[in-house]
Amino acid sequence: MTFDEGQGYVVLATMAVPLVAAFLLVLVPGTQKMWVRYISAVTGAIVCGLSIYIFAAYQVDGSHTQMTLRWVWVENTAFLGKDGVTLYLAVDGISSTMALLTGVVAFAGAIASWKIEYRNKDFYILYWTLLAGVFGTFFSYDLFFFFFFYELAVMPLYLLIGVWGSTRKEYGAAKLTLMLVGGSVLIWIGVFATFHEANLGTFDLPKLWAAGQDGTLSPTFQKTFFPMMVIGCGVLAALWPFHTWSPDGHMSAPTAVSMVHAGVLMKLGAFGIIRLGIQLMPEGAAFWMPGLMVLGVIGAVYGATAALTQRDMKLISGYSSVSHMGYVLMGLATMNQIGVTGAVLQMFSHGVMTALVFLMIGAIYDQAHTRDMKDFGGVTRVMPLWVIFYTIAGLANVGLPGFSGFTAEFHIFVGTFKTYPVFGGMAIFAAALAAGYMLRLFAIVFFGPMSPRWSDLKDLTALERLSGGMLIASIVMMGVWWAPFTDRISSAVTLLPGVTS
Amino acid sequence: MGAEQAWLLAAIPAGFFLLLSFFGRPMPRGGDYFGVISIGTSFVLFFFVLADFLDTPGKVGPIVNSIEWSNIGDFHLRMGIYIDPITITMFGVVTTVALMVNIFSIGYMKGEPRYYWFFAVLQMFAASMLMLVMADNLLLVYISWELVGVCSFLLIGFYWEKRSATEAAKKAFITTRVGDVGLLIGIILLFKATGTFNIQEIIHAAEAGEIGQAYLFIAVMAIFLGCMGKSAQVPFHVWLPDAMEGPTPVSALIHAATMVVAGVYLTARLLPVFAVADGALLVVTIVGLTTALLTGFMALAQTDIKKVLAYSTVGQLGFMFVALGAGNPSVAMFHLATHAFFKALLFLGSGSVIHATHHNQEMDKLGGLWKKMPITGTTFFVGSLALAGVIPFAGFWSKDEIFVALNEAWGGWAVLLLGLAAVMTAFYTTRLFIRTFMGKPKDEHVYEHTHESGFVMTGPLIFLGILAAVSGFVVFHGVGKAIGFPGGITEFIFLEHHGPHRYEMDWGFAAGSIGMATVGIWAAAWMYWGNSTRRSTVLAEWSPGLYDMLQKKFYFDELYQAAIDRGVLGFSYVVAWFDRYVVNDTGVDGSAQATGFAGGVLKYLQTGRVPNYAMAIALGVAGLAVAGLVVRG
Amino acid sequence: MRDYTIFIPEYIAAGSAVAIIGLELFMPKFRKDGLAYLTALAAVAWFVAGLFFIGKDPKSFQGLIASDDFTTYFRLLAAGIVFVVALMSAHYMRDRTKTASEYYGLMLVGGCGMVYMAAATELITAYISLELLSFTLYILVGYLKRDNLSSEASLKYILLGAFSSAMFLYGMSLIYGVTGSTTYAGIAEALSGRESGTDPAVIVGFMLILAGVGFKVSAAPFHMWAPDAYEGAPMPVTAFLSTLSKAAGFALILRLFSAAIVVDAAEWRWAVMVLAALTMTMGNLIAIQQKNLKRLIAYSSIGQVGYMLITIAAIGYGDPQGGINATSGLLIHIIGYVASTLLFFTALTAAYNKTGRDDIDGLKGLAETQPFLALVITCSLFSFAGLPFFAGFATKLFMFQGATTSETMWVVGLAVLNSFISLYYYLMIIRQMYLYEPVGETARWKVNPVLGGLAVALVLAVLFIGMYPGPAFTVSEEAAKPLFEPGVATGMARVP
Amino acid sequence: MATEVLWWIFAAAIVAFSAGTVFSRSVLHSAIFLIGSLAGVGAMYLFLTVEFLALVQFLIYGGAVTVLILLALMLTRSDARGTPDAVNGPQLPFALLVSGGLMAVLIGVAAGTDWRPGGVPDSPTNIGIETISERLFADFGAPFVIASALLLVALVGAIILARQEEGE
Amino acid sequence: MVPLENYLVLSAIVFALGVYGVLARRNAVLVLMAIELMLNAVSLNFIAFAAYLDPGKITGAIFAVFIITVAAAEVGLALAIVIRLFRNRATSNVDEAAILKW
Repeated sequence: MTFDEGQGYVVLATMAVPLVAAFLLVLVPGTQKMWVRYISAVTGAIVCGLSIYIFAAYQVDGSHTQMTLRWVWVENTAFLGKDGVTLYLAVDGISSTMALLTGVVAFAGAIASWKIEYRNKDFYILYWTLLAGVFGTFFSYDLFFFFFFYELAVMPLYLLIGVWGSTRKEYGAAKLTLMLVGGSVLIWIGVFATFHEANLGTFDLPKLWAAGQDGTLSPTFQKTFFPMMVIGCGVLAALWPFHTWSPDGHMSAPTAVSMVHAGVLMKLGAFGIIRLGIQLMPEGAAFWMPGLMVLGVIGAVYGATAALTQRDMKLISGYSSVSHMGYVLMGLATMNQIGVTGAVLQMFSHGVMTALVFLMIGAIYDQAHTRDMKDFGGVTRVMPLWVIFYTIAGLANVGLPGFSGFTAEFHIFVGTFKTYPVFGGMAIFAAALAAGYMLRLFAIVFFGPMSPRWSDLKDLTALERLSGGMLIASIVMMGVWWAPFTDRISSAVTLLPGVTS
Repeated sequence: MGAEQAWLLAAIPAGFFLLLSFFGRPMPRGGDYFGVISIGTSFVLFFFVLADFLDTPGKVGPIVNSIEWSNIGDFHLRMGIYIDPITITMFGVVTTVALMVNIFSIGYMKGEPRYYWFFAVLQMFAASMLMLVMADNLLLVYISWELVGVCSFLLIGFYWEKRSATEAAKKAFITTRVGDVGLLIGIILLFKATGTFNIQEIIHAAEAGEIGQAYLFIAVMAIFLGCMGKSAQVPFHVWLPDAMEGPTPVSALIHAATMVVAGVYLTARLLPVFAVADGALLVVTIVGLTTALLTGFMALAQTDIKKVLAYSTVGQLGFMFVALGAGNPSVAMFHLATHAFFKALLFLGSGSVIHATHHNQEMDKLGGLWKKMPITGTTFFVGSLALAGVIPFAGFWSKDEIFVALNEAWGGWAVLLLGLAAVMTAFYTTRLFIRTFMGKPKDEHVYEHTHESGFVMTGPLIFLGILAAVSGFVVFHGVGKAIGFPGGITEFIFLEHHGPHRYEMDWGFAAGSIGMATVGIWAAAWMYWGNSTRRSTVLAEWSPGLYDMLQKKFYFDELYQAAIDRGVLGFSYVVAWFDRYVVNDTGVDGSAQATGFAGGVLKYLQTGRVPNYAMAIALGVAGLAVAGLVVRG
Repeated sequence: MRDYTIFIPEYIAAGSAVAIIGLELFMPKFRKDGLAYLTALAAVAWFVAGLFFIGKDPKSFQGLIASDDFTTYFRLLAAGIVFVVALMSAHYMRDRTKTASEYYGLMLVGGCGMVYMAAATELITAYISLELLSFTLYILVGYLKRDNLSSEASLKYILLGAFSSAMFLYGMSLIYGVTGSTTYAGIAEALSGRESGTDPAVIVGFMLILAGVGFKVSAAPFHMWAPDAYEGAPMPVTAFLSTLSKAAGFALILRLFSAAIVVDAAEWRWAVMVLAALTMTMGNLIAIQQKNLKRLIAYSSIGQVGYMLITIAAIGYGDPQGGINATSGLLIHIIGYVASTLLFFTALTAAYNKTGRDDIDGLKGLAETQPFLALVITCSLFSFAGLPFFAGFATKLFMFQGATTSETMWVVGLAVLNSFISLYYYLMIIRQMYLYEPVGETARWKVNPVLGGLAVALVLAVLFIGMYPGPAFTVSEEAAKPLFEPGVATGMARVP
Repeated sequence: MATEVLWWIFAAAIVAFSAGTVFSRSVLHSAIFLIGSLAGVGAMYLFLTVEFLALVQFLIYGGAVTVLILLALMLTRSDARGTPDAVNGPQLPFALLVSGGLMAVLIGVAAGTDWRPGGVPDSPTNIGIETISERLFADFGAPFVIASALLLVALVGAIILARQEEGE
Repeated sequence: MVPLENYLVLSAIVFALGVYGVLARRNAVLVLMAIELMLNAVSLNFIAFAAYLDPGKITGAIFAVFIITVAAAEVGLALAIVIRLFRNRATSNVDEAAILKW
């Protein structure tokens, strides 16, 4: 028995469990708030466990695509030929890493939302729907379903932010949703064009990838539509200058949504660039990657610079996300093995550390109802654990060795230097700016004399500790021993067309 | 235990860090004994490593032990240790000083809040520093380098309730971080050229001329930038004096003896690469000289004991860089070691004073303390003599070596400049000692309550005092041999690159050194001996402007403040404004509003009147027909 | 060849119509909502009768009316729409009118009109069927005769309808003049027999026909009646208008354009594309500014028409296979669109019966007072917007994919962009329901079980189509095939 | 020759009556002009030798429709004599422009099209009533049936809409 | 004899006049009358084509029959609606029936 057999159902389950949970929650009466929480916690645990399994069971030396599952959906109808639309789920090294990220963040977010009282049933329904979309996108090997899940992941955000958010939530929610959907519009056009141009009558991604490589998708076509795909996905990845939903959206979003959004959803964008950009249109990628590199560098420096003078803690993280996703884009744009691997590492790393940051911000905001740094000071006295957790997240953010941020950024820098030394230098400079804004936050919020106003702040609850502890474990794991990650990622990256070693 | 297991030196304190930080709080006395045990173990292990190293049969060679860390395609990353005499020297210095500081802290930090946390971070610091010096590749160097920086940040900011401590911690971290940008760039540039992070392989590649000159120069300069940041060389020196906000034992450990010498260590480690790059050594020399001179001047006018020592530290690091610039890593390492001992001594001594006087560190309020604190006073006196370069204390020998090496490499002008720095060193050291320990007390109230510290604090002082007094003698062949180094200590240090070389006293230089020390001491004594304040203000009277400038440290801080405020933060405000108003409000919201506005205008086409609607239909028909005739007809 | 059996389903419908009208005439006390259920029953019978025609050999009635899968498709659709709208109307009409039998009867007759529009293979028949449907709609829109808005809407509709059908007729007369025939096959044959299609009469004739059918489906700039009529009409009639009348318009367009004038597609396909672009842009942009829900849906459906028109242009650009692709895309989207629209109006009617408000603000806080309806409305709006899990995603995607040719690529892009704009105003509605507290009474209230059950069924349908579009897509393809079989059309587009 | 002259006279009359219908200030006059125009068109059918349709035209249009229109005019105006009916002021010039343009296009189409490649006969062929009835009942049964439904719908609709309810 | 084009031109003129009437008149009944003019023009077209080009099948004439039928029914229905509006609103001017807009 080969490894693959039977494993596809694990992938399916990982995607389906959140959906089943959402459906179950529909049936639970809204007044049973504790039941809602228990169901969600169990779902989170299952999903997390399954995703860990997927990550662990992925065989580095095995075939590129593992744990496949194929169900024919629609075929041999009208323009659809054989395998027209199939529910084709599988993982490769990149998506197994992303699955792990999603599982951990999903569980952490589910626990972190325990405190929600107001219509928590609806909240969790939307939350699990969103996560099903995220998992689905990571696992989809079919363009139709890729896009399907991509949209599914964006859809619930409006309500999640609009109903449970804070601080200009309507504006933030509307802007975020519209910009993200605006991005997916471009992808959509790209999907049509690709299907038409390939003329294979199938949305099967491997076949389309093959078409992209053997020239069935003509170079002109690829050069025309690559920017569309990349900008479309790039909006979700906070590609400069399409990033402005990030600060505002994160500012408005409730804790768990910020965690999942910054932690996982933004990665969908970068993942899309790999799947629909690099893999689908290698010629276009070769032609346009310098441009992406420039935008990535601008984003990295710009985000870090703008974060330097923000006062709202979430805004700082919002801008720092722009900066860090800028690194991801740079890593992808290097088109060499180390750089692209670094980009995926950074996707994971930024996911967990940002989730941790937002978890921490949420923990204090729930009590203090303000996130303005100037309001705080000396919080360490009352919330030492909070400070430690936040510090770890912050230091990971800064790219401190021993934490995941360094591992990822380091690979990206190395990759970038191979082709674009000047940009690499600028990126490293941006990393130094990160120290600037992070330490500024530490200095203002954690340290200094404490205002008596905050004397009754409570430290992290047990659930928040659990949630944060998982994230910290991931951060440290990748920061200290990154071989499990790089092995998986590079096994997939090696096979990306156009990626040099 | 063999030298291959030297990684245990770092692993043990790291383990204790975890132990203390998780479980230290409820432990009796915050688990401070674990600190001593942890570093003590490392200290003992150091001797095992040393013995194993010396016992290696045949030619004494470096010991390498590495494991594969990660693979990306054909990029194999290995992590491992590399033990050579430089490493072992650093082992000795770090473990010794760290142990002393740990012991000292038990007394000094008693009763402080977060007592356990202090010890925890000290362990982490020791672990990182030890890892730094035994790393066989630049990546690991960088990792430990940053961890050291974080520990420094945590320790400087230990009294986080004080704004000034927080600010100092932030400043230290960010300033060094700026240097680290260079370091990382340099590391990656070297990697790009050689395809490896392994230090020895890089050195071989550089020596084999595989890297272009200009490229190599840029790379090593970038790395040197990191070294300057960490070792607080001008213009990155500003963080070190501020770092004195940390608890004094920390100042002794981190900001005098170990962490700040990481830059020196790394430059020494990579000196063969520097040597290949034309001009790199000259830059190192100039930076070292400038630092030694400028900080010498700055130290002249300081009144805070620890600040004086801080500037002195920066200056002495300058000396070490000068030695490196002269292409002589062994001399630099020698000075590094002696300096570590006597500077740790001085700092701990000042800590003892501060502790005894209830946190008074202004010279203006002290005086005559020798009587009250005989042990502290005596050891401090020894340390001062070593710093001032008085024969036969440790500092004399190492400085003398630097002068010799400098003369060989760059000639007289450099020696003269460095000599001036040495004179000033002697001057401010003497001034510091006289004003603190001699004369009459300037503040009776403080004086009344002063008492000698307990043995847990004076013990380390005595131990370090002995080292400060005698450690210089190892320079003599015979001494080295006597304490167990086959072939003498020089042969040990000068392994590989320079070949066996016997130290010989150059009496000319020695006389010069002695002369400089004497001049400095005499001048200070002339100004500050006795209780007359008339002479002590001679400079301030002669040129208030110059004095002010010295006191304000050549306005470096103000300059930086302005540059950061106006430059970086200003730019950040511009970017934030741009993001808010141009990208967001105009670009994103603007397009949304434009769409909405278009809808708002277009909807008025819908007038509700049938004739208008019919008109639209008719127009549509006519338009289509005409267009059709024109297009197709 | 007069095979009267091919009309059996319509006999059922029309017969039921007469019976229902007669029933009330003779039993004035008969419950008015009972009439609705009778109508629904008739629709079911109609539907079931229609099922027997699936996959039968195509039959023709004197060459004027074809009974093939395409017709059957619209037959079933008409029966389904009538069924849903009748149930939707039950309480609404009971509370607002004195007599309702004509209402239901007209609805059934209108459905027959749609079937004939789909079935007609000849201009006269098509025209008469079109007028049959239009007449019923004129009356239905004005059915609340004491209502100012209703009668105003009706007047506008009939005046403009007559005006545009005059245009349509003039166009037909020109085509007749050129081809000497009114059957689609004859027209196609004559057109392909001509050396060139660039005669002014042909071009202007096409344009006038385009204007006529454009009016029917409310394509800009012939769309202006639609918002007014939608807003003025009784709510179920609005649903009827936006589903049945649109579907019927496209049925006619599809048959006419693919069978008759596709030969000279080069003369009209660009115009269809321009109309499509204009329509979707106008509809979506103006919809942003709407306050009234019916009006908003009117504009939104205008936007949808814009998308659908692309497929018509794509038929002009494609070979027969491309035509089948595009048509089946359009047909599946019609299913999805109809289902979503009916879902929306079912929920809205339920809310309207309770609150009496049909503006967006009236939905404020609906998620608190009636979460089920809020969820249903959200589902329908997400389906309109083309979000996954709902019918709109799959159907719109298939439609656009079917309509994508190298030449129509830019309109498809514009359409996708437009569906993005549309998301904004759908979100506006969702915002009212979910983000705000209800004004006034905040207690929960119960939904009428019939409407509730209908909504559940429609939600399931929308979800089913959205998640497993295969069956619907196969059906659509089967329905599309007869249009492009050799012998029906004499050929495809001349190469321009 | 005589037919031609007569044709031109009738054509002119039709145009004049039609213009009168749409330009006349009085609704009543308009209605009367309309009768003239419709009758003129009926005459044209005679020229085209479709006597049956001419008859239909006279009866249905000249009779029924115009009576209906006059009735409606009476019902919807307070003074039956008809005050001048103001035209749509602001749109007037555009209306002229557009309808003029449309006229130009349609005339261009009429004149510019090669209606039958082989050439158009000079005169119309006589269309007998038998042909019409045969075609209508034998070949166009389907639209005929649908048209009956349509008339029924119109009937029902007109009744329910115009019927006065209690309370009005 | 009178050529076909004459009828067509005449029809075009009458049609355009009808269009003008629809665009320019306020009274709903007059608008209807203008539409009748347009329909007449169309019928004329059809019959002319039938007589000149299609004497055998005379489809155009049949079409005209249907047009006349539909037109008559349409007038009846439309007038009922006009009267309905007049009862509700006391006006039959189309531009005054403009509550529904924007």
